[in-house]
Amino acid sequence: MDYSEKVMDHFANPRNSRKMEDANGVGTVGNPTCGDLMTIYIKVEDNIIKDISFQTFGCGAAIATSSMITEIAVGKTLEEALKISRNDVAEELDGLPPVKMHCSNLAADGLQAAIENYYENNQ
Amino acid sequence: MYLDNSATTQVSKEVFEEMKPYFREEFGNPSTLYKLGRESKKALDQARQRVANAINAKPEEIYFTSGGSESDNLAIKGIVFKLAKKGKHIITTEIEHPAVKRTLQFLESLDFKVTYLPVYENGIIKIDDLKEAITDETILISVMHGNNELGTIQPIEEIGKVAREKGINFHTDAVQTFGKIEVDVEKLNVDLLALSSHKINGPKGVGALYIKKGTRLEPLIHGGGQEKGIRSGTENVPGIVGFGKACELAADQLDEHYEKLTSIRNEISDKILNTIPEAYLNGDAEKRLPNLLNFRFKAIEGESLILLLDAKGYQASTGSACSSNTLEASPVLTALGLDPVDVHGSLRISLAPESEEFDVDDFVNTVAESVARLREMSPLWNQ
Amino acid sequence: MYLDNSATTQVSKEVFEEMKPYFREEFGNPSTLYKLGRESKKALDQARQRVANAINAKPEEIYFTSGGSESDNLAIKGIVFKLAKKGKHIITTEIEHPAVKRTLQFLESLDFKVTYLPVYENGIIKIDDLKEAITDETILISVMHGNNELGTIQPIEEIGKVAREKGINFHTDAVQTFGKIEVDVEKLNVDLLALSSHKINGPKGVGALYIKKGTRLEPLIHGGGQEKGIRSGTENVPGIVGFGKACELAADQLDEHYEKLTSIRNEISDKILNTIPEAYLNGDAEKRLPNLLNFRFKAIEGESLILLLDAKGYQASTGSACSSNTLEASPVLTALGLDPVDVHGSLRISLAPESEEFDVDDFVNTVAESVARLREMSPLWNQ
Ligand SMILES: Cc1ncc(COP(=O)(O)O)c(C=O)c1O
Ligand SMILES: Cc1ncc(COP(=O)(O)O)c(C=O)c1O
Ligand code: FES
Ligand code: FES
Repeated sequence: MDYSEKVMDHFANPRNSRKMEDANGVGTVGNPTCGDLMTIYIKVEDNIIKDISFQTFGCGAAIATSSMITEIAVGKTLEEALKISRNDVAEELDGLPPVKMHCSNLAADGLQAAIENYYENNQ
Repeated sequence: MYLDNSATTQVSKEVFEEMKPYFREEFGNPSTLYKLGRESKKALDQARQRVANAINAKPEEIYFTSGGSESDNLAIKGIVFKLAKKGKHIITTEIEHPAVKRTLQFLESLDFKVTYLPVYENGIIKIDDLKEAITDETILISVMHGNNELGTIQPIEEIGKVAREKGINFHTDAVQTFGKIEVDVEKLNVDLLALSSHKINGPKGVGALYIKKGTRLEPLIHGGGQEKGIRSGTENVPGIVGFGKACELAADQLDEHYEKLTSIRNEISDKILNTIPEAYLNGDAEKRLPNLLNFRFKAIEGESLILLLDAKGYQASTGSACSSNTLEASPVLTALGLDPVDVHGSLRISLAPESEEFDVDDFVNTVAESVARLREMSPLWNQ
Repeated sequence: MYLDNSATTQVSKEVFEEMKPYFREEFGNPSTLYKLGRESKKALDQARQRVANAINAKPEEIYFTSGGSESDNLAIKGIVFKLAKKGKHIITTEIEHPAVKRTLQFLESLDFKVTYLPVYENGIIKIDDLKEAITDETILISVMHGNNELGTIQPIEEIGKVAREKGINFHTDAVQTFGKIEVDVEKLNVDLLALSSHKINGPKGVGALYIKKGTRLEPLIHGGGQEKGIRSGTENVPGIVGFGKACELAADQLDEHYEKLTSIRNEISDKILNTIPEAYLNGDAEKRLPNLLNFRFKAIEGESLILLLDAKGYQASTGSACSSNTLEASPVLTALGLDPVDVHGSLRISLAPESEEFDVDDFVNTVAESVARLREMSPLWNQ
């Protein structure tokens, strides 16, 4: 797999990889049967993502995209965060091999699921 | 440290030296009449003799091809196109290499019937299943000798006996076993046997098919009539010369290598299984190649493990879907009845005789650390 | 002096140097994930680009094979197994290389119908014959670009136009033309085009098939899915790298070599036809490769001529039956309508760009003397 240096950096030194005990939004996407499962934890204050972390079972691209999306999303409002697309994630990583594009989907979907979970918790 | 010798090997120095003159000096076409051509022809004959010696065959039973995949295709399609009128049933296993499996799937699309024998959790077929599967329509049995992912070894001798009794052609893919354990076509009772050069420190792009005298095949590549009409195309003389040399070396050193490899393999296996929690060996622990181990680690994904190991200087492989271009998990591991999640957490390491020099403890520690790191990140690891 | 470059060529120094690192240093399997494997993958990509450039194709239209014969077999069987339900008729010529001819004969045994277009005395087909041969059942036209025995060149562009109009797949075997004259897949209007490395100073055991985007084929070698599933088997990385380099060199030097070769060829041809009585050129004098000449000399037999020339240091070939393993006279020369006796008296010489340094007069004298000597012994020579 020809991963960019940035992908390899985020894979080898993942940012914000931990379980968050006091998250107020948690989203899990993927299917371990297919080799991927991703949980995104967010802590929202005043409509802003104050803290974000992930846990991922998956390939190098899945781990790198999880790590990257936490960097992109932190400090954003929920509205802004919902607009992060898979292409944004891939672009920030200087691209992904074509077969791995779906892994960046996973990250964007995971964040969305976490935000939806936050909305559900705080209706 | 290269630990992926089941994928391919380095050409050995002796092999490369032997090949060299055939690129620019002895470059003649073996089919030509003059001296330059006759020298190439002689080189082919010598290589053929060396391959034959290594598997206890006669030189006229060795047919050179472009590799293991072509040999498998030639064996299977060759028999089937010759015997289609006699019957349309073929028996194989659930864990064949794609060169066999996809060939049979193609034949299914032409209305052949294929029985896939189960391999159970140890990765080995049962002779009774084979006996039950045979019908009057069966024209071919194709069962691999050693599996490329698991390293497990099938009971080829016994299968061969059953095939002989019933008068059914029997092909085995010995690409992974050749050079690792004894491969003797007489003892194995086979009619066809596939070999590949680049798995035994020979060059890529060369292989051979053993065809027992009297077995008739339709060619896969028709043309100028080389290889007694069974495999046309100008012969890859330097490649064949290199393959011949690699066979000679492999045969000469077989016992010595077997001892060495088995002892390192066992050391690695014991240490990994003892050091790492929830680590398991895939495939039978005894009936296996001396150079191949396949582990599974709970709650982690193989591609990321491979990448971490590569960063530490260890090259290995995995059966995880995420590591393949098709994003399909290893059908071989799936055939063992493993939980799909576990299939993704597999690690295959395959040793070469040179591997003896490497530091087993450092390797085991690196695997242990890498597995631990990935488990920390994994939502599936709750310990 | 080696004058049999249509049979095979010497690997050039630059090509061999480029291949060397891929035997022992960069020996990775291109399908693997770690750096060693990715380097091999890159080398394949570069070679693919070079082959594509040389024939004005896109790199994704180049599929590597083990040689010209495999490429021809893949093209023909690939189309036919895919389209058998659409029709069962194929059109070709009387003078195809055995890699095409025997493949079609095999298909005839499976109930396909094949029309063999005549080539007349100049060795070239007529477009009107082609047009007449096409039926609603026609699924493939296979006409070689340059003939390996005669050197004659077929009107591929025009054939391609007819094929396009009728929506029929069109394959050409460009093994002999590539590197000698322009081979541009766009201009030639072809869907499939076969190449071989060892005819252009590349290594033996490598070739390629150009497959125009959108053309669908059944693989010939099924397996691990290499070459986008069209040609499985671990890639012959050093061979492919060498082939890529050879393509680059051939393309760069095409015009220069064309000039040189044509002028030596014409000199040899004029001198032989003027010096030796009852000597004739086989095949069209104009529409021919710059490096190939095929003569016939009344009342002598080719194998003996070849042996005499070899003793004087000139390696060449003949279409005489006595020189072939099957004792069958050249079907290509027979297709020209030659008297069978004349077919036995043929001499093919094929030049390489290096040939320029050789002494044409000495060669012509040697041929003249040898022919004279054999005629003295011949009961057929009454002059
Ligand atoms: C068991 C087995 N069969 C066949 C093959 C195919 O051989 P090759 O790569 O030479 O085509 C391989 C290796 O890829 C293999 O491991
Ligand atoms: C016109 C033609 N086609 C096909 C081939 C076969 O190529 P290869 O020898 O690479 O299989 C040859 C040469 O042998 C040839 O001259
Ligand atoms: S998680 Fe399977 S390909 Fe990325
Ligand atoms: S004369 Fe001897 S083989 Fe033809």
